[in-house]
Amino acid sequence: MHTRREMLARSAKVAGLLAAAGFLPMSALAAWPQAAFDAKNMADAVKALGGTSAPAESKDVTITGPDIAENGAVVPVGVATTLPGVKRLLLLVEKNPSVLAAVFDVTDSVEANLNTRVKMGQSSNVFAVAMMNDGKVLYASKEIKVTLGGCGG
Amino acid sequence: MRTQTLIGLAVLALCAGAQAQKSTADGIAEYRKMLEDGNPADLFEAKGEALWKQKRGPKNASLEQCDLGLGPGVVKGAFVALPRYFPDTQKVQDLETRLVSCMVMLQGFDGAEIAKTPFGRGEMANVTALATWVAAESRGMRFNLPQGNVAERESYEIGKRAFYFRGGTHDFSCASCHGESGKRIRLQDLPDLTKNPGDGIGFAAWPAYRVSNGQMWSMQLRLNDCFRQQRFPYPGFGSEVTIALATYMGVNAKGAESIAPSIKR
Amino acid sequence: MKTPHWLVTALATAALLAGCSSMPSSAELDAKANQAIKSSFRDQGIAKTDRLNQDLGQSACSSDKPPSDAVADKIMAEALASVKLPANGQYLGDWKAGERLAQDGRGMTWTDASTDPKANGGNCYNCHQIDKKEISYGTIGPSLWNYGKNRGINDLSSPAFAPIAQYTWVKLWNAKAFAACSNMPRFGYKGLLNEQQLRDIMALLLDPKSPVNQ
Amino acid sequence: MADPMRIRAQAAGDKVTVRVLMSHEMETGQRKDSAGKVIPAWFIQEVTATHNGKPVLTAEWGPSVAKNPFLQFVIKGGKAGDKVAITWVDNKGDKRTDEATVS
Repeated sequence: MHTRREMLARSAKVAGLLAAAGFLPMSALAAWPQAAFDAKNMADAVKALGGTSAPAESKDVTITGPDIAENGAVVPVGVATTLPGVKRLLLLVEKNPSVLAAVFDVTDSVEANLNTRVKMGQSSNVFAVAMMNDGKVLYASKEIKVTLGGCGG
Repeated sequence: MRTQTLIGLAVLALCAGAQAQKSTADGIAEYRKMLEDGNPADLFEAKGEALWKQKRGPKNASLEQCDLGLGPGVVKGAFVALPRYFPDTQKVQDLETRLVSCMVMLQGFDGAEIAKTPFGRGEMANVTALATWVAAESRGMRFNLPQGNVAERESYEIGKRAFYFRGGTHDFSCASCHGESGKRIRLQDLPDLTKNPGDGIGFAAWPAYRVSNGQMWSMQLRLNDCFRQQRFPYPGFGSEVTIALATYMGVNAKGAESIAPSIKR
Repeated sequence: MKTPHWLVTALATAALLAGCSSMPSSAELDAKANQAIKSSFRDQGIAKTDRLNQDLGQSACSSDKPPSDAVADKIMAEALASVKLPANGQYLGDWKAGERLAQDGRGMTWTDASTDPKANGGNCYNCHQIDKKEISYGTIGPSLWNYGKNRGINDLSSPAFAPIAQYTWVKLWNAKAFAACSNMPRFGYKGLLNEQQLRDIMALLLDPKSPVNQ
Repeated sequence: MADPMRIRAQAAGDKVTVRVLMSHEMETGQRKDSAGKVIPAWFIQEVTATHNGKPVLTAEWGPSVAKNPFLQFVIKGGKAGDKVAITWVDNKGDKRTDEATVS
């Protein structure tokens, strides 16, 4: 009997081998993409997730979030696109130690419109990225200011 | 031509200044609005409801017969009439100390042990979750604390004196920050707690989920941290000053609509 | 203040008539409140219960009514006398260090390890606007933007400098010197900030090179 | 064991808006405790959603998703009475599944 951790490690290895052999199926991402979360910038994160083209800014991708966050511990952000053929949506915080915050593998059964909340250590650009089925990588960015709180904050 | 450009730039700069001012307040308001939908306090509310109904403690009983002031088992409306005097304990009690009394009387827990437990741990975390649920059951109702009993009126008067009591290294009292309307600390608006500060503001907003540390804060913890920031020594859980301050704020908030549990910075 | 005897008698009678449910007198409530405060707190870390022992400046400012003029004058005179002016008349330090202190709200709570001023911040932005670039500022105290400039200090040799510098130093050292019940902590008098830290904050406010005076 | 999630799933037309709150520390691994020891990372790594048993969304998260995470998404072609289930798995291998009925 394998523990889940071993299973994950194993499937990661398998996925790696499959990828090397050019046989990477969608479901291989059941293993957590460590390299993408270790990436220090958007381009590297996208590359680690199998993106082959450089990210290009696009009006067809929307990032939602407040201009100012009263507290960086919880910052509501969203990524959306109206374009068809979306494979994956990402949210990244430029100045966080781990730039990549979240990856969403979407299917045709859900809208390419996702909202969550991230932590921000300081004021920073936040990126919403859409990785398309045709290999294009499109993004939008927004600066979110993080303010200091009262008293000891 | 040159002068005109300069004037134009100056006007632009002025506008930018005015806009920056406005957008700070607007930006913060927008941020708060975005967080309202999906308040993690919901998680604690659900946990509190389950705890209320669950048979627990040495006596393996639920809290469903707990009297929060409106009779055994009556939860709706109880929160907006607390603190109040309870004949069985012969004390003015706030929501949390009353919940502990019920946990002692009905479930057989050790009340002194719970009172000693740090916030967020063990049974104290359960008290907070229970308080969150009980408060939520009165959402939308208006505060109307009873003041018919001498002990309740005395509690108010002691609370008022404690509110203005200056001490500590920084000479702060509660009134230093909460004695005037229209002030803020950093960007946070400070409710004037010497009167009804308005619906869902001040006393009518706690328990609240604190975004800054991801914790659920009850009124006892709210007061505890106020005293910490006041540079005071440590107030005991359910101590007379904390109850009296709650009575003072609660009576002052008469007519204010409760939005608890809310979400705060 | 003298209360007529007949009024005292009338009040006492009214209280008696109200019977068992009558409220204690205001003085009795004061005593009960003090007792409640004593019994409600305990030592925790560096925050000991002796912090509840009030001096005159605290006790006289502990109600919704201000103290009498005589008491206020006494508090202000004692506060003024308590001030230690800086060594060698050196009022200004480094405004950059001053800005860091102004941003820092830490110190002296039961979660802080040390009472050494070096562990403390000045808390300034909690209550004051200072450098306009910082949008997260409080409004309990007045705006200090252009503090030196507005007072005519364009360079340090200007005749306006000496009196303004001294006033500001006194205000920071013991704010009660100018307002008996000031909301501002007594930074020097209570040992919250040391002389060098005060100089740095002085520089933030008064140095013509400080961003506050641009 | 982890506390239950709160899932709200509301239908409007043929779309279902799903809002999920999960009870989780989401510890980054970057913070130190009062003794100066690093608090180990502990966060949700994978979230999956199903609609009437059919997988519709998979998310991989890093430690910079906020504590007690919130997730909102919209299912196409849903209606009241449908079932929406959410499962999360964290980096310690803990997991939790909760289900809600679309209203």
